[in-house]
Amino acid sequence: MITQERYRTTVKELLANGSIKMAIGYRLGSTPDRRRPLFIRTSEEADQLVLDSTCMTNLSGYLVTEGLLSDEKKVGIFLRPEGIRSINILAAEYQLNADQIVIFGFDSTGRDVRPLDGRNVGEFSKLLNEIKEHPLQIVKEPLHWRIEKMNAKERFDFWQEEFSRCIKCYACRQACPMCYCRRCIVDSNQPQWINTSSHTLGNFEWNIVRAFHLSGRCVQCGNCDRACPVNIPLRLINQRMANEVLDGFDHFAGLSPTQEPVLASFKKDDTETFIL
Amino acid sequence: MSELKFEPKIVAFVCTYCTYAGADLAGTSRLKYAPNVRIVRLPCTGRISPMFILKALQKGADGVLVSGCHPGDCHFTHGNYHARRRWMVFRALLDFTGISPERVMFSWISAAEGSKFADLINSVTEDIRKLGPFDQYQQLIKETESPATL
Amino acid sequence: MTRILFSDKLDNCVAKWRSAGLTVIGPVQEEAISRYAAVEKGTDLSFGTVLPDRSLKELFFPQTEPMTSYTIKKNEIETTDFTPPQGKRIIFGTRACDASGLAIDDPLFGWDYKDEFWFQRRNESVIVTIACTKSDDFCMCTSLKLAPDSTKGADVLLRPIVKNKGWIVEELTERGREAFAIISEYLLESPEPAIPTVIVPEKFNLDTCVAWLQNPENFDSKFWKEISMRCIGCASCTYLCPTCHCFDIQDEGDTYSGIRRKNWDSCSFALFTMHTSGHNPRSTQSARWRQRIMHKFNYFPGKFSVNSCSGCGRCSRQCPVDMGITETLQEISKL
Amino acid sequence: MAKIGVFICHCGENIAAKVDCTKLAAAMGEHPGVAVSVEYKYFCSDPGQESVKKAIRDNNLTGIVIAACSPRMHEATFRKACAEAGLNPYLCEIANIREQCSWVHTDSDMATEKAMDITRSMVEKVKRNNILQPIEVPVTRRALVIGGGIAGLQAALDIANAGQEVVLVEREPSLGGHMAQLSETFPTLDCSQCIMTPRMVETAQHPKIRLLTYAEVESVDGYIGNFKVRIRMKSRYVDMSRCTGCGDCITKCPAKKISSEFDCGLGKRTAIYTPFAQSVPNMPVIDTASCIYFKNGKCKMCQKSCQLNAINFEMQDEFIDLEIGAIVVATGFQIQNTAVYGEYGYGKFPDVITGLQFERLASASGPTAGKILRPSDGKEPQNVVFIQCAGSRDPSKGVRYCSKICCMYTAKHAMLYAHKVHGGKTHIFYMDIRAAGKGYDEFTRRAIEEDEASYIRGRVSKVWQENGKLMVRGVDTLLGKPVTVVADMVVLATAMVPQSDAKEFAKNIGIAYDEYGFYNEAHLKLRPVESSTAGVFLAGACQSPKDIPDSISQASATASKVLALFSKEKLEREPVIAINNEATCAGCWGCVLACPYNAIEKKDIRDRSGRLIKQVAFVNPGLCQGCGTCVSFCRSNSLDLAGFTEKQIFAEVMGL
Repeated sequence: MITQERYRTTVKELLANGSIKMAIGYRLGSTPDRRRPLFIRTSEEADQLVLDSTCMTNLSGYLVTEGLLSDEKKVGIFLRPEGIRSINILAAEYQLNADQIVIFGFDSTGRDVRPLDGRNVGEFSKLLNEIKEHPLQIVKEPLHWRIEKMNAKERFDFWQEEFSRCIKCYACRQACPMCYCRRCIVDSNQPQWINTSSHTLGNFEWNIVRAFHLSGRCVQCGNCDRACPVNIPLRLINQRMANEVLDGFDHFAGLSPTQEPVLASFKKDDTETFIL
Repeated sequence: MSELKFEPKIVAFVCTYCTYAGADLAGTSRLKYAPNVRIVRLPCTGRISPMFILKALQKGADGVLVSGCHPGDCHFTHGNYHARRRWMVFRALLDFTGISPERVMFSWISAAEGSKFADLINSVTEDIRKLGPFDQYQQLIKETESPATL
Repeated sequence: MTRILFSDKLDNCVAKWRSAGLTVIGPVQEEAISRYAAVEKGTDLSFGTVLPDRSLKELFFPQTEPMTSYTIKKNEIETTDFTPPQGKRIIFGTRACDASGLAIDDPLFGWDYKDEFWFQRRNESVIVTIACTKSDDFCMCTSLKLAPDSTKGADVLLRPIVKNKGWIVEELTERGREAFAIISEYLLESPEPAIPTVIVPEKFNLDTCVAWLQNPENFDSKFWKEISMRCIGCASCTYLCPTCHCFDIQDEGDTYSGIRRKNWDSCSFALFTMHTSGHNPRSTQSARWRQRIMHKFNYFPGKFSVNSCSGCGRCSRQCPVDMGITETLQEISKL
Repeated sequence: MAKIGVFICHCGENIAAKVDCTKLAAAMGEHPGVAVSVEYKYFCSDPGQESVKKAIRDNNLTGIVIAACSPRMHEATFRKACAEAGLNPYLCEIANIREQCSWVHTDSDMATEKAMDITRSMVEKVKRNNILQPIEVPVTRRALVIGGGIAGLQAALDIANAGQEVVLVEREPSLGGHMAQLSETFPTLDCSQCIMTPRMVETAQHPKIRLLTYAEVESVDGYIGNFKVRIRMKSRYVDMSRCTGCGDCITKCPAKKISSEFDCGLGKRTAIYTPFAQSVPNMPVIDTASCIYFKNGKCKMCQKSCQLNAINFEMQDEFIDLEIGAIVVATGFQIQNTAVYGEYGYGKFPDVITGLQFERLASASGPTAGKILRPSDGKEPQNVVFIQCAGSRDPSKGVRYCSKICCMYTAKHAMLYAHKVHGGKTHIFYMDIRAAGKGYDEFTRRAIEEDEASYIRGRVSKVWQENGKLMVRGVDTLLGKPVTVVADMVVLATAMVPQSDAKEFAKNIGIAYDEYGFYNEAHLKLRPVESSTAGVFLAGACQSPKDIPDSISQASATASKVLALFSKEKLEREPVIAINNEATCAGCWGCVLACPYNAIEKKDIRDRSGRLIKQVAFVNPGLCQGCGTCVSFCRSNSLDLAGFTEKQIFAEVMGL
């Protein structure tokens, strides 16, 4: 509550003195356990700001809304560490100017919410490096263990079962801050690389290509996983790919606004034990 | 019905400067290898997108081979270094989703390695033959051709 | 006296229907989601949820449907049509909103071209609605002038009796009567009273909303931008909606053979109205959200005299950013 | 509607013996879009080609597939035939059914089946081929040579002598580079100045060469044939149009105790100076850091002494913008700072010097007029120790590579010393003697056999001073024991390293460099004098350590590359290049990073009022080499590669 109140005051001040033209945060949702995105432009709207441990959505995707940043005015945004990493990637991929973003960082343990020090993305580099070096112990869920024990055939069947539910609503893509393409590859039809139909093959192709495009870019904010209306455990794939680029290339997505995209760069001594 | 021997279908994506030339050398040296491979020629391994692999599988490939110049030999100086990273990531992704690395393989074959090319095609064909047809993927394809259920 | 189907006889009924050649479909709780699916036993059915996660629509209008397979030959193109699936089926335990959705879409699929896939399935299906005794924060059938025990689209209406012991059977149509004749041996005359239907509070005044929507001045209201600002443009609302019916025809396959398919499409997508030229008449997400609301409550009723919404609330329930029809119409009511 | 011709070649018996060509032709004839499907014994023969041309004309074919040998054999042949028949040559594809089918398979049925797949997939590809035209890039026939050392001079002269314009930029006040500092050169022991000076003069006087000394390249934009180069002319404070090089100002300059860079600190110069007596141009510059006027605001002795009013203290840096067609980078090297080897005592003991300093001592025009005198007391050293690999081949403190020239120049130094100091004794610590080159091994043998240089195989661990002598402690690995040599002077064969600003400069002009800062060639073996950027060539030691003959050969090679480029008004290039769909490009610039050729630029998209809407990638057709690395990176599928488009490959795979 203290954090929330303090941030309300800060946002009001920054709006009042013209430092920011808008702040993107959270407000109460349609049920007590829901929070919804809030666009704060006035002091009254700032009073609606809610900041608690249930504020999970990574809001950074809203920053690349067409036209939002084109007037070069600053925009504030409430972000967890994953969200801050998203800002770094968006900056590294030239989708926004990091200096235009005023970060209201926060994190939570249990129900406690605490603010993170810093406003500009650069000020969080120490924090992000610490997270890289000491990743939060991800509590392995039963699914993890199940998949680990599977052989290739069983894994294939497992994922096909999961993907068979997909309805291609693209909520995963739309919720993802990294999916900022003007035209998604699935919507590119000359040629149609990915079967648009929502049969299992088309669903598999879609999900695997999205996971590939997110490799080295996903910060595991969980937006896609939460958005999926049919509960496909997308987090597991993205986590797996994040581990792959971390182990393989020491790449921790979103560490700095100048980080080189891992799949557009290389090292001459990259591992190649798998190549015949 | 007589027992039909399973003949694996293998699609190879190769760069024109090294592996394609290596395959030509296998030919000019009259080396013999299994006829199961179909070669798609690209300018560089850097041009080989993961989509190609998925489409080869959709066309019923039981195995896919991707091959290019050895590190340092790339005609385009470092297309193959980029490719190597993509392969490693894509391969891990396929593996995690149940497409065994034994079905999607990567190699470096230079223009001088005609015999390596022939040997590799033989061993890959035999490996895939042992693995059997990629029934699971072909089942997915079959599903797309059947009417909606219920 | 009323006729009652006791739950402990459901297994027998399912077996009976199945042996009579009907596919039995009903709400099923899977590991990840709940939906309507075919079952072999009555015990596979699950009536505990307010509403299955996925709507009934997809059993009549699947997300992807092959229509024609084609092969391009040297001098002609050979085609083979897929025929709509044959076979009677009984859908046991739909919710009133889902069943209403079918009735809402019937005129759409039949007003000029009769969609044989839709009607084949419609004609072969018996819809057994169970009146709701529970609701959640998102239910809004009453706001749409429907009810938790609406008979719209249903062939049979069941009203639960106390302790979940069974249902009072009200046969509504000939098709319903025929289906229940098969299991008549399990229907008992009994005076058990029905549990009262849940009271779903009215969330907005539909007439006010419609009037506002019909006023051409409001087409360009800045309300649309405000209300849809957080919309991310996914299709989860449209794809889970029991009445949204847009589709796209796609040819899929290799370079000389393939299948022409009917796939779900959504007005939420920017691509939905994108012209080849690159021009997009609905270039913003607010224009797309406005279209969805206008379509459901203004254009569709204008053509078919019925709102294209049955109040299931799935759009709001599943929305990744907590939007939905409810909120929008509530806000319109306040204008 | 596609009208494809399929031409199946028997190649005598080479294909027909294994592949059932008749069956193949019949099957292809039934394939949709195929208008003609014929077989013939040798399509590459004249009558074969004629029949292809006739079929193209008679049937108005929209594309052809030649099912025959590898495209590496006859693609060019058949594309030419296409063009002659009026069909765009890029509408021809080759189905390789010889090298990759008939020659390598034994089972005839399976080979035929494979040949069908191969041919069919090429038919599907060619249906989607686009008409492509060779890319024409206009060429500005003016070369820029950066660096006035021996490599730069050679390149400039070769290009200019062929009649093309050259702009030569040298950042020092005079041409010459390192070669001008050398005394004699191996393996002939001819005087460096004697062979260098005429080259410098010839360059300066050449009508086709515009010489810009005391100038630096500020920026390079554009691409092959069309570079826009900005040169900064550093202010000399001497008006070159007035100065005659009389040298009066230099004599009058009161600041005389400035350490001479040219003499590696062994000699002195004035604040207004020419680096050496034979400087070209022979016009001084004022070193503002040492000039009394610039420091204190008083003096102007030079100005007073100058009869021609050539001294101008108000002079400012000037910029020259040039249009350039090709660039030769010959920026040379520097020697490694030997201070990293504290144990050798460089900097601490004045008589521990570098090889380059020894060159100055041995040079007739040097500070000692060619006498070998030690820096500390000006006495002639009687014992000299040379330490080879003082930096090279030393991963721990120095550099991993071999500097290539040190074995030779150390042998030369030993010989020069022996010739100048009779009775003097030389010891050379070495790791290996690398004397590969014409007359090189003979040369080192002479040093040992005739001039009695004593070679000790081993490294030196420490140099210290004792009783006015330098004590050199090393190990003789052949004897397997430590040795200590008493010396009057120690000469270090320091490593050749890139210029300290090499990386920065490379970024500035857009070429790639290695971990050390040496410039990367486009291909180590096949394209050793081209940089990774088209139109930029590399000469001399900026690419890797080189001796004079190697530098000159490479310089001449770059000249021939430049002249080949200048041989036509327009540069014709294969149209297999990447193209971008600007409507869908998200401007993430992953392609810019992935491109090995810096061929992708950022392009502004503006609305009618000029407001910037977005930035998208633009592939420069002059630079793109067509590898396609960017295409498969592009997440939105905005980039594509002509000749190997997504549509073509999709069709090819789907046709299998």
